[in-house]
Amino acid sequence: MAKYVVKRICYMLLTLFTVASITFFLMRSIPGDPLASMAKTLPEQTKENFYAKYGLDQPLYKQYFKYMEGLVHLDLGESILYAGRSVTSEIARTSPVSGMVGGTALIIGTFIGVCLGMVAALKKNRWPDYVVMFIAILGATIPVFVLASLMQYVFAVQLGWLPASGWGKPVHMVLPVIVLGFGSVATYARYIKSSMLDTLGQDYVLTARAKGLSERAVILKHVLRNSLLPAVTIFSSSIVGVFTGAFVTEKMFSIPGIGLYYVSSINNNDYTMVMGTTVFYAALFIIMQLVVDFVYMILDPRIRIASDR
Amino acid sequence: MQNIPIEKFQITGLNENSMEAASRPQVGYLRDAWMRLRKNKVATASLILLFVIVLMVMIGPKLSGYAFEQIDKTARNAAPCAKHWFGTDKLGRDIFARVWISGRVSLTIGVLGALICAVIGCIYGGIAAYFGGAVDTVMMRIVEILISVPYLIVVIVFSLVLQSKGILTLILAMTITGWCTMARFVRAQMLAIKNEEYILAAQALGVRPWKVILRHMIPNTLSTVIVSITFDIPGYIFSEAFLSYIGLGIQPPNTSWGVMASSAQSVFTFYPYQLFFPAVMIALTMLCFTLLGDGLRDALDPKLRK
Amino acid sequence: GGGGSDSKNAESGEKDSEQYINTYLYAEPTTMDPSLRSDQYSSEILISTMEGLIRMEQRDGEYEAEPGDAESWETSEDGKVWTFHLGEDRKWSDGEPVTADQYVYSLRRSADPATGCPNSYFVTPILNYDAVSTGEMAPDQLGVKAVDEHTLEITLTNPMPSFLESTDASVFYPQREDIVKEYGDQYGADAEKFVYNGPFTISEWVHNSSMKLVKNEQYWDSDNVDLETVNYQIMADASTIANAYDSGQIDTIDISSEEELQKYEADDSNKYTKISGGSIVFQFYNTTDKTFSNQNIRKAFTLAIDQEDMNEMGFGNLREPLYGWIAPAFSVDGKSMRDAAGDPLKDRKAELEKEGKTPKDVLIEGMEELGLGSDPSKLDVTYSLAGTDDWYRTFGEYLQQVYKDELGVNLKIDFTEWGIFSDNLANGNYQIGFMSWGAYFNDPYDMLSINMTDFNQISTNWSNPEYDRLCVAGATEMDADKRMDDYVQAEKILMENDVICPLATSVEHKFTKSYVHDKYEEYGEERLYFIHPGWKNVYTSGR
Amino acid sequence: MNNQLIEVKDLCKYFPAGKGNTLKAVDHVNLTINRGETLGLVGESGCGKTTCGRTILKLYQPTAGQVIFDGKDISGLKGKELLKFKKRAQIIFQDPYSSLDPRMTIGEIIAEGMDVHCNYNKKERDAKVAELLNSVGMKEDYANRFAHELSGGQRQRVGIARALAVDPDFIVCDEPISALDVSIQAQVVNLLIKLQRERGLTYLFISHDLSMVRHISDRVGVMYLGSLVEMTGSGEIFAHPLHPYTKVLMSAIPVADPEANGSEEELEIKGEVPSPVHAPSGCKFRTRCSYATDICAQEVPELREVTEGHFVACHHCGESGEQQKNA
Amino acid sequence: MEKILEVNNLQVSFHTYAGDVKAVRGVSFELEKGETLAFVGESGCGKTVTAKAIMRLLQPPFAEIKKESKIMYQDKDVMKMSKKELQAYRGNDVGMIFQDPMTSLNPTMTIGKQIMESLMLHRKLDKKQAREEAIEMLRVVKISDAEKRVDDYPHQLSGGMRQRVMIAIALSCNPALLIADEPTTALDVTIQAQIMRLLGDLKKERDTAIILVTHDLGVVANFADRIQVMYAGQIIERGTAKEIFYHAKHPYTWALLASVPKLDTENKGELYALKGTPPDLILEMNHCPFADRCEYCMGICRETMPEETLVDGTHRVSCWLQHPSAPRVQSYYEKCGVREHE
Ligand SMILES: Nc1ncnc2c1ncn2[C@@H]1O[C@H](COP(=O)(O)OP(=O)(O)OP(=O)(O)O)[C@@H](O)[C@H]1O
Ligand SMILES: Nc1ncnc2c1ncn2[C@@H]1O[C@H](COP(=O)(O)OP(=O)(O)OP(=O)(O)O)[C@@H](O)[C@H]1O
Ligand SMILES: [Mg+2]
Ligand SMILES: [Mg+2]
Repeated sequence: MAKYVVKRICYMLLTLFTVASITFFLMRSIPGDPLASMAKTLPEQTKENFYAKYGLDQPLYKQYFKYMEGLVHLDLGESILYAGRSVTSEIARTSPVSGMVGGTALIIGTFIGVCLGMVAALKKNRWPDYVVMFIAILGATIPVFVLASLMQYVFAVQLGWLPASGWGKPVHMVLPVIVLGFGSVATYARYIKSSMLDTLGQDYVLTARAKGLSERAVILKHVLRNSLLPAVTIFSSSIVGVFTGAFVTEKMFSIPGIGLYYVSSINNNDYTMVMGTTVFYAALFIIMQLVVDFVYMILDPRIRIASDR
Repeated sequence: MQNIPIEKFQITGLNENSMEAASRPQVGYLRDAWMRLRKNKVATASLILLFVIVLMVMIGPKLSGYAFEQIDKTARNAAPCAKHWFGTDKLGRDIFARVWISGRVSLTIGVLGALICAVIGCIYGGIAAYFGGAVDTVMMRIVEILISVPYLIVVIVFSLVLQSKGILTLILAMTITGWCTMARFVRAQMLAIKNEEYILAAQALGVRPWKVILRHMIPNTLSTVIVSITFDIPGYIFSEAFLSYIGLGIQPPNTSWGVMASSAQSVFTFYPYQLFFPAVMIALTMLCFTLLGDGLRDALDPKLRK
Repeated sequence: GGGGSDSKNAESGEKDSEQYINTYLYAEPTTMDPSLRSDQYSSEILISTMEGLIRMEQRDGEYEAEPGDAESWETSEDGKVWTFHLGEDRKWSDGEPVTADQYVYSLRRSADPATGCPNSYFVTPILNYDAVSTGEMAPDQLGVKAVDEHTLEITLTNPMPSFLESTDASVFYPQREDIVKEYGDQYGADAEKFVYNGPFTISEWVHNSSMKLVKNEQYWDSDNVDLETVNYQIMADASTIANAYDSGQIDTIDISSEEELQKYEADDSNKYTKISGGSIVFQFYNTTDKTFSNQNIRKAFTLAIDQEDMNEMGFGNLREPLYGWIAPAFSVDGKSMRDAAGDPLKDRKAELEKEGKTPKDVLIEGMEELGLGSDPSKLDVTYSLAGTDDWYRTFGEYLQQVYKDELGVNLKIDFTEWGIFSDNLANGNYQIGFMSWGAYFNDPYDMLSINMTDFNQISTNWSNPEYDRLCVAGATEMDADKRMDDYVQAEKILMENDVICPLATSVEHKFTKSYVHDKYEEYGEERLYFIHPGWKNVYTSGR
Repeated sequence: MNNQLIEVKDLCKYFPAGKGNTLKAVDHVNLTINRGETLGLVGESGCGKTTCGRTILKLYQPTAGQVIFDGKDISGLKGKELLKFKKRAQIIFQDPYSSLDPRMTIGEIIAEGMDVHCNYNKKERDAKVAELLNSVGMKEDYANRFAHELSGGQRQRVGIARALAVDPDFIVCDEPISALDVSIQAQVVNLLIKLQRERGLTYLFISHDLSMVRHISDRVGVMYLGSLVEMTGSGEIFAHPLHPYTKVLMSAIPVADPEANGSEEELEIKGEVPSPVHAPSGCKFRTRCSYATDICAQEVPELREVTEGHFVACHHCGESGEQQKNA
Repeated sequence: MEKILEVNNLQVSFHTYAGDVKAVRGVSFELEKGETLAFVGESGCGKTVTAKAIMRLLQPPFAEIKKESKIMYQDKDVMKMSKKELQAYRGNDVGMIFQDPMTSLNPTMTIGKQIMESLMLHRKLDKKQAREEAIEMLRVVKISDAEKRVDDYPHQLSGGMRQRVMIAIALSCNPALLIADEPTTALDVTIQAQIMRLLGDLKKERDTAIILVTHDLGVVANFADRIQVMYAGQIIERGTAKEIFYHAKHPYTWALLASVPKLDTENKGELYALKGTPPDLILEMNHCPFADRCEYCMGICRETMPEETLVDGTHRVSCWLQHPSAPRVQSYYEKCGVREHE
């Protein structure tokens, strides 16, 4: 097991290295630089001085080695756009915010999604199934900005119950969580429904019924857990989505999260920030996958053995 | 005991001919699946609806009498009315005509994008799952890398490299990393069936790996893949809009549902119908594909026919 | 100058006992470091938290330089040396006095190549800047010096009539060497890593989220500052801002669509302030491109545009049509340049009409000159737009229609990110481009200079020695009438060459809740463009 | 010509079993199969029969040892050669339910091997499929059906047809009848025997149904925990089982005769099959053997010929063929 | 003797796309306490469906137990049981061992938990007691190392062990009736012997009634008191073990018996094998379902359904050959020259 983890971590480092390198060169192959976003005329010398300060005047390979050297020491550099802020501290500051909103949304959304998916599977081809289907389709087709704007309009403008946007108090989380969670509800409802239908057809469900377990116990103890397995696989992507995909929501609700930051740094060619965030995402993604694999192993003993072998 | 004529008790022996005569009518797998799909009312309804949408996409733009790209200063942001059934947009263009024109691109892109990603994903995931070991490790690392490199940057670079624009470029840009998630998903599914004995049987027969993947592993993951595909379709419709905005997608004046929807985004509180129609089209399409996908899943899954 | 005792605002009665404003910023300010900041958001904050030599303010519809740290100033005969006399009561938020040294330090720091100041544009007129910025001279050779503790002397390379106005810019704010040294890289990155000498200080800066300004009691003019706090929230989305404004979460809003404009105009609880613009949008042609090297073709493409129609269809009536290169906001010594120069494009259109020709005829003429046949629909023209959002797309579609209707041309539209766009421009890899340009300060030279031969910021690759001469002459001319004349002549040359087609000026449409007031220039009236008032003069009444 | 079609020498197949353990599924097995012969392989569930069969067919890479097929060592085979081998050596799977792809028609399933090995056009192919179906006693119209439409016996026959499709010389029948009911078992066994007669096939017949094995085999090998413990002619093994394990096995065969019940002494076997990961030292059966002595724990018994053609791996089988009870 | 189960005219249909599969067609039988009743018959003849129907495990809407059917368990109508009653009935009164041990256990639950589940439910044991009891049950089914094995997952066990776990689950609540659906099919002979012995002990000690579904005639011969031979959803012959084995009257039963290789059959000789396949259960059947495969088929066989006739004692058979007018045919035994008992 330990060997397995070490192996995975080595792979992870390799992957991170590759991701960082690819991103580095891709980033630099795009015309434009941090100054371009100002879209204003700057004296040549000013530009050169600016580049020199951030080492952008050096040959690309040197910049690359310098960056990689920093990366090895876990030094992601300093943001170009936001003078005086280290990328590491920015990520450390923004990612927990995203994590909190997104995580809450994911947990609540997944929970509701799983419940709805169960209902849909159990009442297949009856009205609850259709209602859930409807929700799932809404979730996938209503653009986030529409949902967010509607929520703001209803709960902030009309009812005045909640602030339209902002960050700091727990009430600020309500709307974004609803908006973000809706997507999870839709996704998980569908996945759970389909995997649950598979599970319901399994023989061991019959065994459980034959034991005299109530239908509730059969579903909760035997069907659900086995139906969750496929959902766990997509969970790793969902977790990363919390950080990357929430950018519209963060923008709409003025949440100082990492998603918004990421997009703005790409738009502003804030190289170090983009690189840092990418590396962070990649690491997160890979770690999450590792975690999910372990969760999978916990949930599914068959896999435990397989990986042991 | 009633009286039965004695001749009836003549032993006639076994009747080889009639032995298997009483079997079910023969139908092929696909025919059978098709039949069962047709028996599924919901799936049939969505098939019909889909057909209607496709039909409208073909003839719809002609029906309203307005050209989809014709701007009209006098009719900006007109609400749905007798003249403009679905209203007009901020340049006074007829939304009815535009919605159907958009459908051409969106349907093509949505379906094609999802299908292409599914195909690539299936093949890639299949290869990784089939060979396992180092091949799997390397292939999955590649997928991880592709997923991790920021899509926005990839697409921008892509647009620079590929100077040509058009639907092909668009599909390429959409699928360039889009297949990765599918590949991961398919791989997980296939790992489960990889150890089925029919795979081993094919190996014993010396069937080539790619054929095993193509003929055994992919068809047997199809039912779950279908669900994913139906889920991906709206995703691709929306991401087409995104790509169109960064200049990679369809070129103006051509338009799509995604573009129309994003376009209506800034004014949707004022002119909700500008968002409503394209959004409803996307939702309807997804609904159809979802229900159809569910129907297909049931129809194609031999396990469900026990 | 001096105090604010002569308040115009008498009718609105009692000031509220609790004085605060809630407002928003579109994006996170990059840094408070005046030498390193480059964005408008930090500028907005610095205006209220820092004090420069002067404050450009609006008084009775006129630009006026009000005293800032400088109580008075004078310029030498040749217009090259400026002397500023700093008030002795000027203090930093930590109680330290403001001195001329700090100004000198600040300007040297910005000019120093080691700083990498992206914002040194304003410093360029100062003597020896060029040599300092390349490292040929030490920063202390820059033409700034502290004559004594409260006297600052700035020497320019050339005379510059508009120099005083330009010192309103944030690079001219004083900086404290001790603070800069203390915080090093982090200087200005956080509320507490900075020191203020303006009406407010930043008391809280939650990055990417919110900022809280509180009244600076050390400020020399704090008696005239009413607001106790200003709360900024960072809001990047238009509909969020509208919802926040509607729900009373914020007190001001800059609207971005004509629908909002109509909506808020119809509502009396708002005051509408229109600030029409120094920045303009325009299209321009690549004169090295085969097709657009032909002036007739350029002319056709220019004259086919109906600025009025475009403003309505393309800009949603949020801008104002523009028929010359210089926006109406620019003035020379108080006189509007637009008034003096008229509307060259209108004249050219009228002329063409008089000749009985349409732009299409001109186009065909041009095509025939180039041997491109006479069928405009066969003409291959790509219009490049430097933006990828919905607005650009719709605008492109509008252009396609316009050119199809007017010229019969099937236009292609190319959307790219700004970086790629400017790259294409620099490589001459475009035909028609669309851009906006904003001037830093109220001098037509600021706008005219970008078309000069060596400047080449807009890669039209057009060059005209006479134009170049007139621009420079105007900029260094101390006589106002002569200056105006030079500028008008220069613009005329530009327009007659059809290298650039001005389309519209920007207009800011600002709404404030009715309880928000300004002591000097009440909200709800038109405002001048090159004014950055900040929150110094604002109070609320009747909230 | 050499009469031996297959010679298995010291074949081992170990699976990694986690935590550095290995699972010795097949452990030093030696056997030969002559042309046209049926070798029965019996043994408890999990003793490595399937693994042995699959390793012989190179479906699993052997850990050690050699399989010589028709004079050639198969371990080095690659590409064309390997394909040729696969054409000659086929397998019928234990489970007729999971060994047929649920999404293929019977015709496709049967033709799959032909597509690999023979260049038939469509017509020939269909004809061949029909012929194969007939030869396994099914009508040709089954070609268009799906596995789930067939009964277990029919499925197993499809499995047989699939193996026969490539005209093999040798078939590993991996418990081809254990999932079938009696009346169908008879069909399948009759079919196998018929095919052997007609085509001179060689079988490795794996099963734990001893009466069937006796019926079909010429010789029978008995496996216990990965090792071959006894091997002899099929009549002999039933008449004179020598290894204690074989004896137990024989006595456990239920006879389809209510009267026979209890008439014969049933030997009960003690304990559970030890885990193949931690197999006992020496003789693997010693933990459950009533004759076990010290030597059994120390030395691995060799498979030796006790009487002519009768091999047994037991320390306590003297020439006389009877265990010498230790004091 | 006390009657424990009575099944009357059981009819089960499955609704499929192809049509209604009438899997069980009017099966009636009774079962007494401590008695072992074996169901034998070809695969697909409806044995499992009958068993599941008794447990009421067939799920509507796909499966339908026809209204005419009546299943009485100790005078309670199973078909009319409430959810509560049904829960007690299943597992507590009636235990069931499923056919396929590979798929019948929940792969993500330890076997211990799976056994404990019903113990806690029916015998109201607490966790600890239930665990003890589960270990005890594992011992009863002869799983060595029961204390350790109790925490294993199904995939860690061999097929035989899994089947024994299934049995342990079924036995855990001392059911009065045990339905064993091919409990030993997946097992090898030694384990099969152990399990059959186990069931035998159970029968003796607890007086459990057992319905044994199998097609292994060897097992049946050794174990069953009464045997019912099923074919195409119907019972075609029934009687005590001896009656069936020695005096079988139905040609299908003969075929069944003949297809088992005897110790004295010739090596590689042809075994008796039935030709053809059983009828498609979608079809309506108004004549003898075995007619098409029957060597002794007569005209009447293809026209009218034979009635069940009493041969003697408890031995009944549904075959026209029993009709007085029918010719006397040589039975399998007579043909093979096997001695008849008694
Ligand atoms: N692919 C594999 N990986 C790991 N272990 C395996 C694998 N295949 C078989 N084994 C193990 O090898 C041993 C022998 O298995 P095998 O399937 O050969 O037994 P068998 O004699 O065919 O049993 P049965 O009669 O149940 O089919 C078992 O303990 C099994 O768990
Ligand atoms: N869910 C179902 N849907 C449709 N038909 C079914 C279903 N379950 C069983 N059947 C059909 O009912 C008939 C009886 O099946 P059953 O499982 O009872 O057979 P069995 O006698 O137990 O056979 P085996 O010995 O193979 O287990 C079969 O023809 C089968 O195809
Ligand atoms: Mg096996
Ligand atoms: Mg069954």
